[in-house]
Order: sequence, then C-alpha cells, then structure tokens
Amino acid sequence: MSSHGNTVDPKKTVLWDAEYHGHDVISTRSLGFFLYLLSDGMIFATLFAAYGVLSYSHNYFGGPTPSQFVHPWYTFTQTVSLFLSVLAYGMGMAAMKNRNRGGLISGLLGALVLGVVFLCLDVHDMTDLARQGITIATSGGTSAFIILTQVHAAHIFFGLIWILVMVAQVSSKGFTTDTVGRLLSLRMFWHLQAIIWVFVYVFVYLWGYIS
Amino acid sequence: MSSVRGYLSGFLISGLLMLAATYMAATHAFPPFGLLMVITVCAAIATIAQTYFLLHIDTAEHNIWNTVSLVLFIPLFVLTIGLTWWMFSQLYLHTMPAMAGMH
Amino acid sequence: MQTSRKKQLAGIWGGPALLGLWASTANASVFWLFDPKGVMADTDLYYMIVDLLTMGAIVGVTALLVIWFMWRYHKGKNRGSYHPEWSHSSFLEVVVWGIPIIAVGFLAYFAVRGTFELNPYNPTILARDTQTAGKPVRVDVVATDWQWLFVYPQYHMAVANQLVLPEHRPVFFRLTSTSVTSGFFIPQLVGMIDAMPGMRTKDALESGHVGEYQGIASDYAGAGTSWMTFKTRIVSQENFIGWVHKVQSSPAVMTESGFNRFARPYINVHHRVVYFSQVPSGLFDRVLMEVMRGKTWPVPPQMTENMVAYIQKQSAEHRD
Amino acid sequence: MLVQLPGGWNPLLGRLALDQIPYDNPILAPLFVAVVIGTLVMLGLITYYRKWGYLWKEWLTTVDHKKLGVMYIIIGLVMLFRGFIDGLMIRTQQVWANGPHSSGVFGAVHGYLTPFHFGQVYSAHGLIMILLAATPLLVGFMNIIVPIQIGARDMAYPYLNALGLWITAAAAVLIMISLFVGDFAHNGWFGYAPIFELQYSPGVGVDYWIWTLQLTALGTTLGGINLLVTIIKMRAPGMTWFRLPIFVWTSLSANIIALTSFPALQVALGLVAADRYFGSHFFTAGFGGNLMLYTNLFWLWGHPEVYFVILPAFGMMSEIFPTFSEKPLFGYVTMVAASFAIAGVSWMVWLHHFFTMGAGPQVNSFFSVATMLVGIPTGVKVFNWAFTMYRGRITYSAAMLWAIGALFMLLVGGMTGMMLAVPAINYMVHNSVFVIAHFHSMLLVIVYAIFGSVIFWFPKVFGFRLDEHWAKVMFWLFTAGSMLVFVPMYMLGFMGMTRRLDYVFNPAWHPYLAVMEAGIAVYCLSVLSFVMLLYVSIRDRVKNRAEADAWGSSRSLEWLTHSPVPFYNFAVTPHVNARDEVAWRREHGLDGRQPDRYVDIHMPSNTGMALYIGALTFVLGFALTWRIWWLSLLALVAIILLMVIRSFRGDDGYTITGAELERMEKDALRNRTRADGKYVTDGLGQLAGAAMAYSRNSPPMGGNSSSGSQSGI
Repeated sequence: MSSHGNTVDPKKTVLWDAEYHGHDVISTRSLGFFLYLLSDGMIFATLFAAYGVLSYSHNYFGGPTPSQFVHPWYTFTQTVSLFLSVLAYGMGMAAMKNRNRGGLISGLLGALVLGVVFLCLDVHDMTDLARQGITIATSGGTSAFIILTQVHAAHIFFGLIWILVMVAQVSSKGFTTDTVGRLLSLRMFWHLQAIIWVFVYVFVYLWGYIS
Repeated sequence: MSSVRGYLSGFLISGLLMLAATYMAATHAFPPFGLLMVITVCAAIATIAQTYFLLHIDTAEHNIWNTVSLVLFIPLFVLTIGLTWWMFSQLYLHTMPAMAGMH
Repeated sequence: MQTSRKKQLAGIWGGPALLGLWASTANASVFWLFDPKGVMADTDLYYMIVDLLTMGAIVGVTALLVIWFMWRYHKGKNRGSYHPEWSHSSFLEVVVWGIPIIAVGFLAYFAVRGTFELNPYNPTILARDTQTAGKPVRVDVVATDWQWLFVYPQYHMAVANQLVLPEHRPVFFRLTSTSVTSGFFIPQLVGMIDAMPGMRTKDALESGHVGEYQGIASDYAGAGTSWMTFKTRIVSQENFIGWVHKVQSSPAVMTESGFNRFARPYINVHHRVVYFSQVPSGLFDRVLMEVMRGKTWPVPPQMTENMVAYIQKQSAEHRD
Repeated sequence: MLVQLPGGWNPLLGRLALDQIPYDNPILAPLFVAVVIGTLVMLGLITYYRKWGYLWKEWLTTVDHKKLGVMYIIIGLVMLFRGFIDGLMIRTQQVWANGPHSSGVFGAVHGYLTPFHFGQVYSAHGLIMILLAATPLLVGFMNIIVPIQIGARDMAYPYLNALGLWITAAAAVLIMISLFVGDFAHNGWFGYAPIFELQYSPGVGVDYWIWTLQLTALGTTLGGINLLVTIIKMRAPGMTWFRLPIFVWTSLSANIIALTSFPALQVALGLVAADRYFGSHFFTAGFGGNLMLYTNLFWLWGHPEVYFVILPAFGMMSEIFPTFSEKPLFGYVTMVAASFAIAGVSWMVWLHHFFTMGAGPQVNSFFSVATMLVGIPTGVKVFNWAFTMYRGRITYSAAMLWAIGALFMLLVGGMTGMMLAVPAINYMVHNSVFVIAHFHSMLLVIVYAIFGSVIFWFPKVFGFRLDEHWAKVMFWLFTAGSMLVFVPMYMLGFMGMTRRLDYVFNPAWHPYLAVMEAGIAVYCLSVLSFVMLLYVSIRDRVKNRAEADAWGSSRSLEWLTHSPVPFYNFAVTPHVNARDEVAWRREHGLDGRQPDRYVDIHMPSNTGMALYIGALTFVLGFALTWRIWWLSLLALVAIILLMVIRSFRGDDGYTITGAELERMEKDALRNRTRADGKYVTDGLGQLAGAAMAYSRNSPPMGGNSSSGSQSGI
C-alpha cells in the first residue's frame, strides 16, 4: 500500500533477486493436481444434481427403482474393498516415508488388487442388473443411477492403470522428484475416490434403497 | 500425519460408519426420513474423517493452498446441487402437479 | 489528430441516420412492446419503464461524467490539473459502491413484486384488474412440430394456428408440446412462456382492446419455427359467441387418430388455419401423458435439406 | 448397449460415406475448393522458403508461454473471422428472406439458406465466437502477459500449457471439418433439449457439436489449472498479493470460474452423448427424462463462462486506462473485491437464462435478485475506470480508444442487462433479438478490450508498435459497424422480433434489417483495415521499434524486460518493491538499471508430445462423431500410451549459464540502441522470430528422436 514512499536510496533498494530459485516443485505440482481433483469433484457434484432431479418416482417411469434392485450388503463389500485398497495405498505411502521401496511396492500392489476386486464386484452388479433388464436405457432414473455409479467406476479404472504405471516407475527409477510427486498426486486421486464413494454409496445406493 | 496410525484411523472411522449406515438401511431401522438424516450424518462424519486423515487437508503451510481451494469449492458444490434440486422441485410442483412430492 | 477527427465524424454519422430511421417508422404500433393491448403486457411495460428510468439516469450521468473527464483531462489541453498520485478517496469509494447498491435494492423490490404480479401460474395482476367481466375462458395450447393447436375445452372445439378471444374476460392457458420446447408469445398481449413436452405450464392474459395481434413461437423448435406464427384476435363478447358458433359448425373434427396425423412435422408456410368443431375431451391431458410415456413424432432425416422439395411433398400429401 | 441408428453404418468407416460430403451444395463446394487451394498455397510457401524446420522447432514443439499465447491468439483471430462470416450469412439471410414475397434460391423458400442450414450457421456462429474466438484470445493474452506480470520465467506447467493449446486447436479443426464432411448442429450454440436427441437430429451435426465443445472444455480446464497455480506459486519475490496487477487478479478470478464451471459443461454434454450413443433418457421428454435438466446443467456452466470471458477483458481495460491516463488505477482494492464479487455471484444466477421455464415466482425472484447483484461490482468497476481518468493526463492513443469504446459498450450492455434481470421485463424480451443485442454489447466489451490489448501489448511480444493511424481507422469503422448493427437490433427487440428466424414474417422490420446489413458492410471494411494495419505495421516495423517500456507511461512488471520479451522473460528475477513496479522505478530514477550479476537459470525443453496428443484428441473427436469405434478406441489408447511414455521420460529441462545469459542480455541492449534494426528485416518469418531475437541457435528438443543426447524432455 505504501508503495510510493518519498525517498528511495538506489543503492539500498533490492531490484533483482539472483538467488531466487522459485518454489518447491512437489508442492506446486500437487496443488495443480489438487485443483484438477476439485474440478473432478465438480463433475460429481453436477452428476449428483442430475441424479437428484431424476430420482423422483415418475423418473423411473413405472419401472424398477433402486429400492428394488440395490442390495446394501453386496455393495457394502465394494465399500470395504475400496476402503481397504485406500488403506493399502496409505501403508505404501508410510513405507515411502521411510524410503522403503519394497514396502511401497507391496502397498501399491495391495491397492491394485483390492481395486480390481472393487471393479469386478461393480461389473458383476451391472451385468446382473442388465440381465434383469435394468440398463441405462430403461428410464431417466436408471440412466442417472448407472451413469453416476459408472463414472465413479471409470475413475477407479484409470486409477488402476496409473497404479500399474507407478509400480513400474518406482521399480525402475526409485524415488525421484518425479516419481514421488506422482505418488503423492496419485494418493490424492485414490483417496478422493474413497471420499466420493462415501457419497455415491450413501446417497445413491443406500438412500435409493430406503426410498 | 501420513503415518500408519492416521491411515488406520481414517479407515476404521469411515468403515465403521458405513457399516452402521448399511445395517440401519438394510434393516429399515427408522422411518425413511429419519434414516436419511442418520445416514447423512454418517456420510458427513466419514467424509470429514477421510478428508483429514487421508487427504491431509489441514492448515499446515505446505498444504494451505489445497485447504483454501477446498474451502472455496465446497460452497459451489452446495450451490450447484442445492439450487438445482430446489429449482426442479419447484418446476415439478408447477408443471407436473400429479407427480410432485412423490420423491 | 486532424485526420482522426474526420474519422470520428465519419464514425458517428450512423447516429443521425438511425434517428432518422426511428423517426420514419415511429408510429407506436411498430414497437409492439411499447404498445401493449392487454393487462399482462401493460404491466410488463410498466416495469420496463421503471427499470429504464432508474438505470438510464445512472448510466446517463455516468456516461456524461466519462465524457467530461475525457474532455477535461485531455493531455496537452491543460483544462484540468494533473494529480499523478491520486488513486484513492474513501468518500468516492463509498459513493461508487453506494449508488449501485441503492439502485439494485430499489430495482430488486420491483423485480420481486413484478414476478409475483406476472406469475404465469397465477398472475395476481389479473385478479386486481377491475374491468374484468364474465367468467374466464380456458384454452389448452398444444405446440406441435410446427403448428399451434388451441383447444377450447369449454366449447369442445379446437382451432389450429389462430387464437380468438373475447375482450374483458380473463383467459387462462395450459400449455404443452408434443415434440420439443417451444415458446408461446404474443408481444402486445402477454410475455413468453415455454411450452414443453411432457410438462404443463400455464399462462394468462386479458385484453380490453379489440384488434388483431401477432403471436409468435419464440423458442427455436426446428425447421418450421419461423412459420409457426398465429394471429390472435381480440373480439367483442357478441362476436366471440358468433365465432364460436362458426367453429362449431365447421365440418372438420379432431379425433385421437386425427391428432396423431396433425402432430406430424408440418411447416405452415401457407398460414393454414383449421377449425375443428369437435375435440375429444381430455385431449390435452392425453397428449401430455402420451409424450411422458415416450411418444414422439420424429423428424425424418435430412427432411429440410431442400425446403422447396419438402413443401411440395407436404402439399402433395394434403395433410390436415 | 448402443442405439439403433437411422441411415447406414459400417464397422470400418462408421457413418462416414461419400454422400456426406456436400459437394453439391452451392455455398460449401466453392468454399471447399478455396480452402483446399489456400492450404496448398500455404504448404507450398512454407516448403519453398524452407520454413518447416523453423516452424517445427520454434512453434509446433514449443512450450514457451509467449509463443503458445501467440498461437492461441492466432487461432482466436482466425475463428473470429470465421464467426464473422457466419454472422454475415445470418444477417444476409434475414434481410433477404423478409416478407412473403421475398425470393428464394438453393432450395430455400425465402432467402438462400434452408432452415436446416441456417440453424447450422447460427449454431456455429455462437459456439465459435464464445468458445473458439473469445476464449482462445483471452487465454492467449493471459498466457503471454500473466507470467511476465508476476515476474515468472514460465508457467507452472509449460508442457500442460502446450497440451491445452493443441487440444483447443483440435477443437477448432473439428468444427472447421464439419463444414465439409457431414453437417453441424442446428440446435443453437447451447443446444435445446430434446431437439438434439436422435429423433429430431438424426445426423452427425449434434455429435460434432458435442465433441467440439468437449475438446474446448478440456483445453480450457487445463489452461485454467495452469494459470491458477502459476499465479499462486510462481510470483517473483516481493510480488505480494496486493501488488499484483489487476489483469492478474482478473485472470485469477476468471480461471477460478473456468476450473469450477467447465465440469458442469462436460457433464451436460456427456449426458447428451449418453442419450445419443447409449439411448439413455436424461433429456428426453418421455421415459422419465427431464429436458430442462439439460438447460440447467448447461447454464450452470454457461453463465459463469460469461464472466470467465468478461473478467479478463475488465483486467485488460484496467491495464490500459492507467497507462494512458498516466495515473495509478483508482480504487485498486475495490477493483479486486469487485472482480471476486462478480466471480462469486456468477454461481447463483444461471436460471435467468430460462426464466420462462415456469419454475414459479419464488425461484424466479431469487435468481432475479441474485442477477441484479452482479450489477453492483460491475458498476463499481465502471466508476473506478472513470475516476482513473479523473485528474489524469489522457492520451487518446488507439489502445485507449478501444478501452473507452469498451467502457461505453459496458454501459449499454449493463443497462440492458439490468432490464433482462427483471422477470417481468424478461418475459417480453427473452428469446428476442433484444437479448441478442444485449449479449453482443457485452461481447463487444470483450472484443474492444481485446483489440485494445492487441495494440497495447503487441510491442511487448514483437518489439514494434502497430501503426496508430490504421489502428484508429479500424476503431472508427468497427464502432460505426457496431452502431449500425446493434442499435437497430435493440429497436427490433422492442418491436417483438424473436431470434433465430430464418424467415422474417413482418415486412415492417425490413428497413432495420437493411441498416444492419449495411453495418455488416462497414464491419467488412474494418476487417480490411485490420489487414491493412498489420501490413503497414510490419512494413514500418523498424520505424516503430519499441523500448522496454513501449508507451513511456507503463506501470506493471511486463514493461521491465526487453521488447520483444526474451524466451527466459527475465535474465534475473526482479525484486518487486511496489504495486506498479515499473512506474515506481521510473519515478525513483531506477529505470533502465540492469542486474549486476547473472546466474544459471533452468528452462523446460521443447516437446512434440503435446502436439501429438492434441492431434490424437482430434482423431478421437472425429471418430466418435462418425461412430468409428475402432478408431476411437485406438486414439484413446494411443493418448494414454503417450502420456505414460512421457511420464517415464520426464522433463529435466536444460540450463542456461550465467555467462551465456549475460552475453544475450548485452546483445539485446546493443540491438536496442542500434538504429538500423537489422535483426528484424528479412521477411515475415523473421517477424515471428522477433519474439526470439535473443534465442540460442536452437532450443533443446525432447520428445522426438533427433535429440538423443538429451536426458529427457
């Protein structure tokens, strides 16, 4: 605010900063990725808005509603496997802190396997629904239900590819600025999927089941 | 924070809350509206626990911008969902009188 | 500077030319929005004037202020003193925030009041109108691709592409569409409301001015939108009764299967008006429900690639 | 899972067939020939002058934020021209097809465009002007100026920046291809449900529209993240929040909007795609869909998007006014607050685009009042600009004229905007040409600000000023054109004329439409004068050579470094001491002082990867449009593979030593004082090279095989 001071001594004023090397690379990276994740969160918020609008009883067009086709305990196993996957990833990150490469890789592999379990359960659920004639084309309500859950599943799918890539990178390169930065970004990505799953699970599966 | 204990607490809190919510929903423990309230509370606590223990959102200096941006985003999520739902509940009320209120 | 002055003159010659244009056609009836003939449109104009006066005052003063600053602080002309440091004034800050806040507060009051007065589902302004005489007329409006069907349930009759209403009687519309969203708009009588497939909106109007007014499909609905117009005639009560009798003696009748034919895509280039002396009761609700159940009247692929050819085909089919 | 399609489909080519090429269309076929010849001439010239290598090394693979910004602006200007031609076609159709006795040709009953073709023209016009002209132009300026204004050496993610550019370019190519292969959507630029459903739009037009929009959304989101992180993390020492130039503040608020709102667009379009490809029922009238949900989701993005494009324009005006008033901006803090107030309120107003939906008076009242709130900070901004001129010393240079023009346009647009915010008025003018005139007034604010900025910042990027005389000629012609087109349009709005009429049924409107057509002719002259402006300026570039501080009264940090800006922006990171650093240094006699010592700096390497991925997104969009499933899958897998490959290779960048820097800086200073200006005198290629006047022989390359010596990209 007091930028226009009266007297300035040209010899004492700092005009250039040769020693300035900028900012910490990893935190700059993770901020950018976090912003991406938030915009991804907005995608889910918009999908939830759409789901809310399309989950009135007339939106199911007289057809099956989630209260008829959701099985809470089945989906709970999905919840458990996703949470365990996230936990495994977290254990891997704790190992990384101790520069334990083997621990990290086993954590990643654990997360991978449990993520695959989650995805298989989801695919099984969807094919089961399709067999009962409940598809994306059944009614506006089922369209919203299936898109919302499957967009989440698609995130899991791409996360799994990324985990695979990171397993390969950590094995070949070890801990570099690049790999550590990416592992941190992936951690945010993976953990955010768990947070979003809480909403999907509670407000789409459970609420759909009870209403 | 990014310790084994943090991750375990995050897992246990959210896992148990989801277990409770699933149990109550599966057994229809309360009337629908009360049930909705209860599972909403479960979801809220689980989300907060996960945000804190897993995403490490706090006011530490290297995280501050992540926290700031999250705090700025949350009202937008609420506005997006809330205003849309309100708008369409009103629209259904006005244009589909026979259908509205059958949520 | 000399040359730029000339250009400046060249640049603003358009102003007087436009004023001349305005003057040449400045009989009010060209400006439909300034020449309302119904209670609803009257009220719309009232709010427009309130808003224009408020905003015009602020914007006008601001524009003059800017022009004055531009003249006074022109570099080298030495008309105003130069204060290179001056960039803050608490008083002015309060003023620059205060004026818009007051103006917005003032207009917000009118905006909310107007929204309720002109609420298409229940316009309170109609209830307050003292000239109202007689019981309301009800009209069910069905927008198809690309015609209007006006059903008069009280008289068990329907008219395509023409609306005739008695003066001094409130008219209540229910609107829906068979295909895509369309807009119902009679500039001199009532503002726009969407006619949406699978949904039922409402609107209302009342007019004390006998005459003929243009109705428009205000929302883009596909190839035939530009021709999807209808004349609205406000007639005296006696003439209205006479007209109703005329329609009721028309040979054409609307049936359920007839409606399915009627709703097929049709570009009304010849401004065809059809009177249907009979209409199955509950047609409006049935159309609404059918559309909700997924009935559509699809547009054939590429049908409008060559419009002349399509119109010929359409005429050859002799559809009604 | 996939829907049944009307018309043919085969596994190899999808819906693509020879009869999808409109070779018999009397308007498109000659245009197609012209485009082909033009492209061949361009390619021939590049080959003849042996510029392929230069083009590849300096532009196609660059990650330099300035060159990327220049390319954004070139895309924007080209698409602005395309959009203008569309506008010309719309105006010509309306003035021709007026009244029942008007003639018709080319299969149209009246005028020369069939309704279906007319629908495509105005849909393309709107989409192009908003997303492929205004947005790239503004993103381009943010790209060029923001990093220099905050004293950064590049963006936070140079590679992501290039990726954003090439995805935007892919979107531009996709919409241009739709002219010659297949057709475009006729549902308006924002789309109407359910008119874009397969029953009402069976062709590929809507699919082109979906994927073009998706690509621009993706590109803009990437750019938005990049600018946000750059502003938050890359500021020079001493550049505290309240020393940021207003353009940086408005860029920050604009990109917050972009980041938060574009996902809504992606969802809206994704759901349209689900309807069209998988037969879901989000926006159908029947089967439990809700067609207004589409409108809701679209404007959930659409309205914030309006502020995304207007806020940077406000920032540009806030830079131009103080410079040519020789005074700091009045009410800096208020200006910042106003920008964020606009950004914040932009999330609560979107329903005013469909007041006529009939959601009831409570909903309409809420959104009406919220909309009016936007008027408060906008009004504050206008007053602040006015008081910046007050007690100043105003020079009416061309840039200042454009900024003042923008101010007056904003007054008109703001006033009519406050009318539209009142539902009682909105019911009468919604979907009328009054709305068109209103938002064109607002978009003209952006266009005026952009042309002002082109003139204002041109010397910073290219090292010489644009010709003032022709810049003013263009300004007055453009202003006359705007008057002639949009004043009658407002009048027609009061007459009740609705938008998108391909046949104008009321002959009383004809004189006004004729005046608008005349305005279009004047606009054409202003386009010609823009070409003339470029020609004369390039011809006289030596005479118009610019100093570091091109206007002599500049204020913010970008004017500290040389004009043109060297590829490393600042040889030594400046230390910021004041809000308007350059003005502060000038006032204290510190201007022109150079650093006394140079240290090594680190720069990112060039890479072709972004270009490849951009090209693949085009392939993906094209394949999805035509439902060529194998190609879509191939493109998607290739994109993922390229990303994985790049992540394995990493980007180590390269180092410029202090000694090398010192030599380049000395050269720059010598060049600056040399009268003959030799380094910008040989041909147009060198003109573009001006921005690289200090560059090393060739920047190191990664991403292609020719540079095996590099450790990474």
